[in-house]
Amino acid sequence: MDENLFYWQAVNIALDRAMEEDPDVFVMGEDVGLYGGTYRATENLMAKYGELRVRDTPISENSFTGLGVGAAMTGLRPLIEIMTLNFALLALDSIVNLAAKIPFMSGGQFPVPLTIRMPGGVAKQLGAQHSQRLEHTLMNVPGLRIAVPFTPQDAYGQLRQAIRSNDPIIVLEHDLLYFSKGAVDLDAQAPPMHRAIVRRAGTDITCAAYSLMVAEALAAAETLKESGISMEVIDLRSLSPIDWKCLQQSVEKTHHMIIAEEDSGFAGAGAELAATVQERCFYSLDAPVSRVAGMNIPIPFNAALESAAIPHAADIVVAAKKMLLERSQTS
Amino acid sequence: MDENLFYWQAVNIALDRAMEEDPDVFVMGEDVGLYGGTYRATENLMAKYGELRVRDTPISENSFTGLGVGAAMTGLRPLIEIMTLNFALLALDSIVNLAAKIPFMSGGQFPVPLTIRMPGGVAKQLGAQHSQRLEHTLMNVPGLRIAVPFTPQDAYGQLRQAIRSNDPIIVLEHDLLYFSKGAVDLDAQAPPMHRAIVRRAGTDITCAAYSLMVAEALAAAETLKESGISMEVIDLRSLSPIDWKCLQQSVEKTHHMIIAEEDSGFAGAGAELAATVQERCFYSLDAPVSRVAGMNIPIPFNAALESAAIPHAADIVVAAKKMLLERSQTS
Amino acid sequence: MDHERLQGFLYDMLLARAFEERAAQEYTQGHIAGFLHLYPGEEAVAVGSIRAAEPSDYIVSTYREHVHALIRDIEPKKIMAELYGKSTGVSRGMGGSMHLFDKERRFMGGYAIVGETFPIAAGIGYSILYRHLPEVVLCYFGDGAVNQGTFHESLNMAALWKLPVLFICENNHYQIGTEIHRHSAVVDVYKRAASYAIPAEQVDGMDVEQVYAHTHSALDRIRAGGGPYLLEFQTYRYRGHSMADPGAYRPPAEVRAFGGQDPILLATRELARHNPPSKSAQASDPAMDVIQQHIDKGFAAGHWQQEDVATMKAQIQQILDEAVAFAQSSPSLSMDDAVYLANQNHAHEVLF
Amino acid sequence: MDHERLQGFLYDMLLARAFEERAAQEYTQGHIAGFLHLYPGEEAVAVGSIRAAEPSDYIVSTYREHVHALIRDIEPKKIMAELYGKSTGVSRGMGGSMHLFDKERRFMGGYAIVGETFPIAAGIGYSILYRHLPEVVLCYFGDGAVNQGTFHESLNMAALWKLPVLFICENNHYQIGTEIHRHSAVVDVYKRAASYAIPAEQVDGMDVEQVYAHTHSALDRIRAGGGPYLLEFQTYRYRGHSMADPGAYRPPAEVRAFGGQDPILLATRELARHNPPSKSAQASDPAMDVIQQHIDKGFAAGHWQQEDVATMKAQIQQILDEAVAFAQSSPSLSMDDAVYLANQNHAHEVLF
Ligand SMILES: Cc1ncc(C[n+]2csc(CCOP(=O)(O)OP(=O)(O)O)c2C)c(N)n1
Ligand SMILES: Cc1ncc(C[n+]2csc(CCOP(=O)(O)OP(=O)(O)O)c2C)c(N)n1
Ligand SMILES: [Mg+2]
Ligand SMILES: [Mg+2]
Repeated sequence: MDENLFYWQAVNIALDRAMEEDPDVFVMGEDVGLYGGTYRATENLMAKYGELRVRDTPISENSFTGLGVGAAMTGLRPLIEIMTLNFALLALDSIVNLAAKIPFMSGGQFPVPLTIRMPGGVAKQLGAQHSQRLEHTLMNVPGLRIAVPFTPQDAYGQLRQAIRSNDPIIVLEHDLLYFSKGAVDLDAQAPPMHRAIVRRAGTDITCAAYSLMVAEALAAAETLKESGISMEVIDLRSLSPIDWKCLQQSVEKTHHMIIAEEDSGFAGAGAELAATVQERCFYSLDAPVSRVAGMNIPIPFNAALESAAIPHAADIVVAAKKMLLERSQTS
Repeated sequence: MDENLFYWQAVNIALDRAMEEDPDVFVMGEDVGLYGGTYRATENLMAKYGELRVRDTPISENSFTGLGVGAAMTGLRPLIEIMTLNFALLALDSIVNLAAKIPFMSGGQFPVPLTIRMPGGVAKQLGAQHSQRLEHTLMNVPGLRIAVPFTPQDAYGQLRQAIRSNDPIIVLEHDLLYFSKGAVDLDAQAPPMHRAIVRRAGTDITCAAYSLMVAEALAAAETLKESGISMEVIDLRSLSPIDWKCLQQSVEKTHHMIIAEEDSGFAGAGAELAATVQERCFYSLDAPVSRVAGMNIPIPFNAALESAAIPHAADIVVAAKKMLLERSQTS
Repeated sequence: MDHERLQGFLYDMLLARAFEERAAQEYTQGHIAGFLHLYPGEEAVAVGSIRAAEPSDYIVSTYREHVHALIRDIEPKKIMAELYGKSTGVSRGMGGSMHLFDKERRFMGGYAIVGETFPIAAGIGYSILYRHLPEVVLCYFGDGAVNQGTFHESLNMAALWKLPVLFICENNHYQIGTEIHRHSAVVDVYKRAASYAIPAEQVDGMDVEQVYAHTHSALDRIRAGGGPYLLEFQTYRYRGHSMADPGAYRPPAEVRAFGGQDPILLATRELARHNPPSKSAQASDPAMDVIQQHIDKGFAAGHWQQEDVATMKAQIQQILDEAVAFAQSSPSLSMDDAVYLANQNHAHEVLF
Repeated sequence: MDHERLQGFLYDMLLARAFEERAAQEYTQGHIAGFLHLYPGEEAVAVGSIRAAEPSDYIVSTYREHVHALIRDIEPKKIMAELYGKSTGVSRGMGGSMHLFDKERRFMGGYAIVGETFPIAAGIGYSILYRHLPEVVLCYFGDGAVNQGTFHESLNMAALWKLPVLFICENNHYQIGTEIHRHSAVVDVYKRAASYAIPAEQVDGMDVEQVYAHTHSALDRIRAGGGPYLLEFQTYRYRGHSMADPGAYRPPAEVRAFGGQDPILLATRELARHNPPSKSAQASDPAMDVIQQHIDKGFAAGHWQQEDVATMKAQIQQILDEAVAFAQSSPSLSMDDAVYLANQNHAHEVLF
């Protein structure tokens, strides 16, 4: 029974259902209540569940995130919304030193069943401070898991899984995805949260991407088809852990791999992807794993430069062609 | 005119000289004044330069780091000490959103000549919260530079260069290096801050490391020699930018590369190193670039497990032998 | 207060209002994108406080800072060009609406992460102290920013070391959609300065003369070595939080008041009746728009005639037309320029 | 106060002191490593406050928390084993001295990043409110922690939502080597609660009976729905900040007082003369060590004889000998166990 929903609606319904099913789930963040959330993701929840379960907060990111950890230690299942990922830098102590470490430091006595949603990414001329990306930082934290839903279906399904999990989980939602639309089966059995999915099969080259960048990869694949190049597109869906097997299978077939990421290339998420794929698939690769990534500068406000500072389908096309051309020249 | 100095003494002298030469340099941090710094690095400076130039702070990491940025915008050259790197998570907004972005966001009007020293790393049973590593996070910030001095000579020379630079620069000093000793020429012309150095030449395999891990790499090289394996050891000295040319030259000679890092392997600094080296040297490599890194768990307090959670010389030896053995089997 | 100063205030406020409304218009027409946080309603705060400062004083502001920049005498066209992202903008198009910087005028930036103005201001204050100069930093922030940890941390340090910082709270009673009594346990912001032994006052921020007078004496006091000071100006924003915000969280009567064409004229009585900006602000005829109130006072005291106001408005209209034309016709930086900019501070050092 | 309770306090304090001195000894002998922050001098705070709480109340503590854990009736041997890093320790050897956790006793952890106790306590308080239970969180922190942003942020939220949290400041006047007047613009910590409309008191933390009484009534008040409360206990640590700290920043007279063998007996007069812990603490014979003072009072009131104290000390000695033996002979976790532990919460989910 599919419904065609906006991404934000999928998030909204996931929250609503989770709260309906489990009285221990509550939502907290700036303007999640009366205002209904910056991207409408928490719309109507306060009216339905009251202020105790849908709590507007002061601008105190580190403390309300830490508050979520404390509440989780007593068995509640807090859903913290950090209004945008840009503000998560302020909450990192609570995320890294509390949420991720307490389960271990306490000798296993205190699981932290906390979910943190963060809208983010490079949107439209929000300036350098509001264009932060944080994947790499979060990935490097043992004890955290990271979901990066691309479709409304995953926005719904992965969020529900995250809330049910006993691990602290970060859900990264791209600003520019909230008003994308897609079919959502609200009762479907979702694949495991951390599984990657082949969004488009191909034989010549693999492109791994996540979140909004999957759209660019799919567009690139379409363009490449015109040049007779068949590109497989993998939607990682999870950045920690990473579904290495899925990547490996693909590379063993295509022998070529590109990683598309919006973040600055230097020490971004793609670094881990490239490093591990070459470790695991070195002898299957016909060319080095290549990253199509953001530039290593703060994001400029100017619209044209902002756009040029992050990758688009055309950049993936160029990289793919270059890689395959080099192969044909060396072989 | 070499002196044999402790690492902390080299830092101390670098600060003293910088302050003597330039009245715009001041030092600020927790217990840097009266107490003389946790690792004695700021000993005697308050007596010599007074409280305005050597300022003890409250426990307010984000704000005194941001204060350093504000002061730097007016042309002072603040040296902020974050007592240990573990507390830097609290100061990341000031580091990432202020220090690193202001020079760019202001259209170039405001350089931020700020230096931040952070002692850190896995020391001796300090527990999970006091064993944080942050290289990956800092590397991913365009606009920041990162020095990782290993020897007392570099602790002196790179710190002096960092203070003189107009860029915001992080100097990571490993807790366990402060009481290591080495010859220091206080008047030597130092190599550029970002240049890597071959600490030991070799022909069979390259090991890139930084900070304390260089010692492990050197010890491993010594052991490997007994098995007839010649390992080149590169001390990166800088994690941003990285001296790719130095690594490339080495790999073109040895065709094998190992990266030794104390941080968790997953999305650590080594990921960027491996990713770029395979991109640049793919056709020179006889085996995938391999990372010898910390485990992906919070650091256990228990001494044996703490030690086992991070790499040592023996692990590098094993990795090197394995890599070379595989080569001889495949070739 | 003398004639010339009052006229100056009027001009400033009219310019401020008109600039913001023009920016809104440019945004609606798709010429400006991104977040756009406008200032209508709060003009008296920026005008009264910045006009009380010396050119050698520093300003540190937030994302709602166009008017602070304007009143600091940064050319309107350079601000408009920044909103357009052009190379002729104050920040060369790299900063945008939320990040205006002007070194020459000691306009030390607009900051978009709430709470960042505190440490930056403390740092500049430290620098002034360091150099024994008779300068002060004016540090702006909203009522919502008060609950960020940096408020607490920075005010403590400012007090401890007697830093010459004037903390200026623009209390418009809202943190986006969250009203002050829902975000702060103590709603009188000035009272929170007592935790740091910082003297503080609550002032009617709808009355430009009061704003000026209180700022002036606070600055004198700080300049004389008295250490930091905090002024809470009770004010109100007539528009939504930003152009993206319809402001639906405010009571219907309030929303209705903004439904019309001219927020200055329409917003007044209804608004003020339902949302008294503060007890002290009520004292100064809350039924009036902040600018209209100043205009009426001037009429009454014979400071100006109807046609003076009309002349000013016409002048301003022309300035804004020119600003927009300038912004539109200006070039953007090239990517090479931007990359150069990101790397220029290495100076002589060549980093590969 | 009744006989039994006073005797209990005495026993608690003697145990606390002896445990810490034994830990110091084990550290000096190389059996314990890492940071070791000891509590001598501050015993009356932990004993008086924790004994006033119900078993259903929660404790959130810092890195200086061995004594909080002991008084919470966690077995000394399980704490000692944790300091040794053994699998029989409260946190199975994974936490160490700074991270004691005991779910059963609602001992919610020691936290080593200054200021973390505030949000954790607020979160547990939120949970209590959520479930409408008559429970309270006791949240400990030092005078230095008050300047961390989280203090400010969390207290505001606690007050705003009336969370059942008792904030307990152990004001020993030092943030490692920085004395309170050099780290805080306002040195009376309790006054800073006014920024959040949280009622607060300053209490002599060297007098266990006062600590108990004030904590008890604060808890009653919170349990009755009064919202958060803050108690500042003025106290003093006799040792350096941690075993790594010689404490050279304190005046020579003070250092001399700690030069001898038995800090309890030697430290007293000199110390208190030169460093009056607080005005109110002075009132309670400052020339006495906190424990000795309690002993003397008990002698005077006939609560106990010299030999009762000796018996207690002997008992405690034996408990500690056993604790050390237990710690020494206990096994460590294997790396497999540790890895399992790091992953156990995935439960049914298999992550490759
Ligand atoms: C740290 C941080 N959290 C959240 C936001 C999103 N945000 C932008 S403005 C704002 C409200 C600020 O309110 P206030 O300080 O009263 O200033 P006003 O907008 O009313 O002038 C919020 C929550 C932000 N920019 N930074
Ligand atoms: C955020 C942070 N900054 C610095 C430190 C280092 N540090 C550990 S304890 C301490 C002093 C804390 O003083 P106080 O809160 O008064 O507690 P006390 O040790 O006196 O009990 C400092 C600076 C830390 N652990 N965390
Ligand atoms: Mg506001
Ligand atoms: Mg203290």
